[in-house]
Amino acid sequence: MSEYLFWIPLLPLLGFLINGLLLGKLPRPVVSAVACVSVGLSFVLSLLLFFELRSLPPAAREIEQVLFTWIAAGSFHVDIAFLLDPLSAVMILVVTGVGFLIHVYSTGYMHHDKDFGRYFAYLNLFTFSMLTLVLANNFLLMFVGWEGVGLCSYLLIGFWFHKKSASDAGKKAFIVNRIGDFGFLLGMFIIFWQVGSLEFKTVMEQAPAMFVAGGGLITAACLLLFVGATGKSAQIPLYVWLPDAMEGPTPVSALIHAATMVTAGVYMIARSSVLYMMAPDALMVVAIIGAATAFFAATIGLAQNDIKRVLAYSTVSQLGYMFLACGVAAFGAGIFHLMTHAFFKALLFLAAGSVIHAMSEKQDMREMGGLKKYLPITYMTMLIATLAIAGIPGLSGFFSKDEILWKAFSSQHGHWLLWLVGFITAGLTAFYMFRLIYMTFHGKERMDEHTRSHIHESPRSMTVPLMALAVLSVIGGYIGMPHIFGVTNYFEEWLAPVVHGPGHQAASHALAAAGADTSMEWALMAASVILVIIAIFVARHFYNKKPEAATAMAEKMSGMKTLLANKYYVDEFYGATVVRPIVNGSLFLWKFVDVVIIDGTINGLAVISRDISEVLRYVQGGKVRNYATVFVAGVIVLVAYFIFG
Amino acid sequence: MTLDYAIFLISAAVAVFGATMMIMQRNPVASVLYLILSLVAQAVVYVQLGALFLGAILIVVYAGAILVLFLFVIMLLNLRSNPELSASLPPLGWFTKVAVPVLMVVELYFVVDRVIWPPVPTGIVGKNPDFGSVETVATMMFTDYMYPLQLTGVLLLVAVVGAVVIARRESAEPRKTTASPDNRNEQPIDTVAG
Amino acid sequence: MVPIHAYLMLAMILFGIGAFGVLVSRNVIVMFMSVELMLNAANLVLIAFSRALGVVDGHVFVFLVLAVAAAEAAVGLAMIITIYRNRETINIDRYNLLKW
Amino acid sequence: MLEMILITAVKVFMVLSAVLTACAYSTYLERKVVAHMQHRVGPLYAGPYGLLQPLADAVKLAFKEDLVPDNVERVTYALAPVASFVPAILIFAVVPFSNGFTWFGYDIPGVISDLNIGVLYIFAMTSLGVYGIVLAGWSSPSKYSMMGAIRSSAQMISYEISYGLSIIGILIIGNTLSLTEIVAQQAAESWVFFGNWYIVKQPLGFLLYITCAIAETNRAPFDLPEAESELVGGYHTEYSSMRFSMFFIAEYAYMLGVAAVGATLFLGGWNGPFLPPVIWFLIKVFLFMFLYIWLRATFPRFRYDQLMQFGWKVLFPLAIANTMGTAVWVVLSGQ
Repeated sequence: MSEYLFWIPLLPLLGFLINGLLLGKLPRPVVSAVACVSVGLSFVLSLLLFFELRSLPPAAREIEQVLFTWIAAGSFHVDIAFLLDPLSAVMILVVTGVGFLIHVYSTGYMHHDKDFGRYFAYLNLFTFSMLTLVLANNFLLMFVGWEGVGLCSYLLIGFWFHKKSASDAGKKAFIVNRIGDFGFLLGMFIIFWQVGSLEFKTVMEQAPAMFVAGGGLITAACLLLFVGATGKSAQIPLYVWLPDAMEGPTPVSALIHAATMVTAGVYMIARSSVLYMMAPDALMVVAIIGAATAFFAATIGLAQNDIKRVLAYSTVSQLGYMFLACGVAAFGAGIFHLMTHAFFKALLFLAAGSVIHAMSEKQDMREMGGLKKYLPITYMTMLIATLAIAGIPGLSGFFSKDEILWKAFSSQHGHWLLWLVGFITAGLTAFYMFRLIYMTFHGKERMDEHTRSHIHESPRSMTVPLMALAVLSVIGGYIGMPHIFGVTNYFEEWLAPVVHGPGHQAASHALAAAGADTSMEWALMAASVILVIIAIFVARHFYNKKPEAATAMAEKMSGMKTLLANKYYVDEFYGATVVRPIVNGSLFLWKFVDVVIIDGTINGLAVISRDISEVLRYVQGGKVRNYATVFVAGVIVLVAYFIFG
Repeated sequence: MTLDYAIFLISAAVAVFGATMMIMQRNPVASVLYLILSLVAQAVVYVQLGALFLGAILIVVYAGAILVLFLFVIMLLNLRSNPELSASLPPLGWFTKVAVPVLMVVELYFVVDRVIWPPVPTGIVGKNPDFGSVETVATMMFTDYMYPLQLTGVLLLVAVVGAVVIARRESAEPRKTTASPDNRNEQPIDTVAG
Repeated sequence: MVPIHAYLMLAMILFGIGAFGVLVSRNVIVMFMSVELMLNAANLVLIAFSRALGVVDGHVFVFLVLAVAAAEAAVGLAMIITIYRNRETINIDRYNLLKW
Repeated sequence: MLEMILITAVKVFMVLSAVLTACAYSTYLERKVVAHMQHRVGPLYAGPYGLLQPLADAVKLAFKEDLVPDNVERVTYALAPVASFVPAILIFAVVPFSNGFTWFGYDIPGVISDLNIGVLYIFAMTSLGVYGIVLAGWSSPSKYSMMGAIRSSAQMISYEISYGLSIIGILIIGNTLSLTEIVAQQAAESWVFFGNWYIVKQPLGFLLYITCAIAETNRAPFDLPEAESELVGGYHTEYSSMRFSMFFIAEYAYMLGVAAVGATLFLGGWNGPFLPPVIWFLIKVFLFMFLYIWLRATFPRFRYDQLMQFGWKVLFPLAIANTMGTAVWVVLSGQ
């Protein structure tokens, strides 16, 4: 079975090749069948491999498949090789599973688009790249996938490239990502420089011997890798591209900008957990950035009116949670949240897509309201997802978020301030999510007559994935229930061989066994639940019961609201501090350095050579015999040199 | 003066005569014939040097193939002796064009004369009767020089393909009226582009 | 007994005549034949040295040179035909396209 | 030394006169055979059975006026008949016609010159044969001559390759280029006197040889250079009198030459039981000549494009295949 590992990424690639090479030649049903079936088969294969992996003893859970040597230059050796271990197994299940549902959803959502084939080709290419990223057994191959998903993200954000905002957003995403990739590359260089290999296993085994724990080099490497992660996973300061990425089709937002690609940074950090464990300072930076992003994005999310933008900032915020988890060395919790988040955030986006679909492509929540009765399935599923993200007990989000909060508080890398930020953010999350629900589905119908007449529940191909994801959002958390419920945390146990160094694992067990802090954990959990419920009721008060109260409130705090609505002017800040100097510098380089100095030199040379040629051209008579004569004369001189010289 | 020397001198004289006449002719066909004469004389020298095989090959390849090809082209293009081709050069050009080869020959003479060369070659029948036979040359060719030989084969293939491609007339192009063979006084059309 | 100098001199003279032909002749075909003559002069040197040194390596080279000369003739004549179609002359001085 | 020169001179004289006589009577043979094949009787009046007809033809041609048209290129015009005649005759210098004689106490080999590269020499001579035709066509101020010459040069270049390749099989098996040795290799070893003839080992090579030889000598059905129904007389349209007869003799000498070579290479040369070697040799050459005439009387002429197609697309691959096959066979059989 394990020899079929490479088929997991290969199948989407085949799908891409078929759809991409026969672009516009295939009828739509075939296109969608190819795309969905390739990813679906990939999912089935992932499941089979997952169970095979599970049947192995925990220490031996590792399937590696070396396809061929990619680069072999001196001591530099990189294979095209795939590694399936508990961590990547979780990731491929999420990628192929959620990916498959989103593919199915897309067949309905994109049905009227004229570039149907191109869309699915991109989507398959993305799936392939993401799977390469996840399954890679070395940093370089991972980087290939990393760049691949970046490319697909660019292509899909700019899918409707005839819209200037879309193509601009695509470029922004690409450029910002490039900044992060630069850091990633540098980090990779440091690792290769020190360890002499890029293979994960080798690096993780050798790192303790090659680096001084807590030393500057390992910290630098980890921080540079983290720069890569901030680019890809939209963390401060490189998060600005993600909200703009909402210009892409909504299923793309669900797949790439919520469920999979943006979590690549988290995955990468979890993958390099051994390195991070050796660099506490880097971990601290990760935790602080994560917490700050979580809070910061959540506050922006409070004041957005575009339904997708709210979700985008929510995604940034939740990613911040994951980094917070990683930063406190709770990598398992981060991955756990990654998974549950993939379920409910994908669901939220897809449901939002369903709403937008129904609303004739309108995204402004101020024009919605009262959609509950038109879109029952969408409403129900979205409500489940919202409850999950808000952290209502019993739903998946609760378990993962609570574990993060608890780890932030209790871990030896944690701090109560980190917990506090996370705690407040949880409240904000519940607030803005329910604001979204109330503004969209409840209250007065604010849309115009024409739009209202077109509102309809989405087709089966879209609602079925919604329901599937809703189920996952509900039950997804039960595999990772905390110890205090008296059950085993299967998820943590599953990931333990990969993301925890042995020492850490022991510490965690010891902590669980001691049971001393149980009361504290219960208390914190209760506090967050209460906060969430309060936040929900506040949201209900402002946006359902008394909308005018919200307006009054907004007027009172108009300064704050403007600040939030304009996203803290971060884009403007970047524009002024980064973009403008670069543009001015480029203009200088263009107008002066290029035009005057370089072109001037070249033109001057051209003028000089033209004038010289004016004279010399008489030598070039075009008469072959003259050339031959000169040639022979040259031979004579040479021979003379050798004889007499 | 031995017989060897006599043979050498005669064939050398014929070779030089043929070569000289070749470049002096107005009529290209006569040039070809004089070149053949020169080549036959050179083949004799080859044979005298023990290169029996190469002497035969020289005749077969040059006289039998390459120069027939030349004649074929000359006939195909119907190239008669043309006064334009023998118009005298301007004095300066004439001087340089004569001086350069003469200088070269003088220089080569220095090379030949000053350097001490290996001992004298023997005549037609050397000590080793197999020298230069097909067998020895072929053995050398197919062992030590296998790679150059194969490359030469590739070169020939490329040349054949190239010749076909170059000389092929585009079918779309209207055929130019070829001058009849009887048209003795054809004036070449001055097509020098301005 | 003929000294090797004699053969070298012969080759030298033939080479000189060939070079002279290339430089002086206006007829492309004669030029071409002069080149062939120069090749043959070189061949003669190779064969003379082969004989003097008692090895047949030179013969192999001569053989290869003959093959190359054949290739050259094929391509060269094809080119001449093509140029003639355009210019309708074999006067080398009228093939002055090289000045562009 | 002097004796050797003398003996060689005598041999040369004898072979030359034999060849010239054979040429003359080949014309007679051709006319007679073709006539009988066409239910005619052929030359009948000059001498018994018209046997003196060649002599009469020669006399007639010799006494005709030697017409030289205006505008010919005089030197090449005069040179052309000689140029076509000489190489054809020179072929016989290396053809072994007998196993040798003993005259006046001298052992005389049955060949004028036993070159150890005899086969290459023959190639060289046959390849020179084209010049006579080309020069004749070129120097005559006539379209027909020109056409004949162009056709001829293309045809001979094309077929010479297959002609050469058809013999390579023998060279591979025999491992020599000397015609004398090749004949010796074909000596009978048992009562099957033709068992060792190369025609047995190289049947395809033999067929290729015949075909290419006919094309090389411009005989029907490959006689396009002088296709009288299209080109009046081909390359010798403008020739008359003795010059014409030179071409005529050259053609037959050439035919005899390739026939003799073919007999030597494929039919065992002078080998054969009972009869003297020279007689065997002559019989075999005669068979070849008869074949020539037979083919001429049987087949219509090829069209020019067919001729080229046939040469390049049929004969050439076959010859290559024959060479390769022989080489493989030799290697596998470990000879």
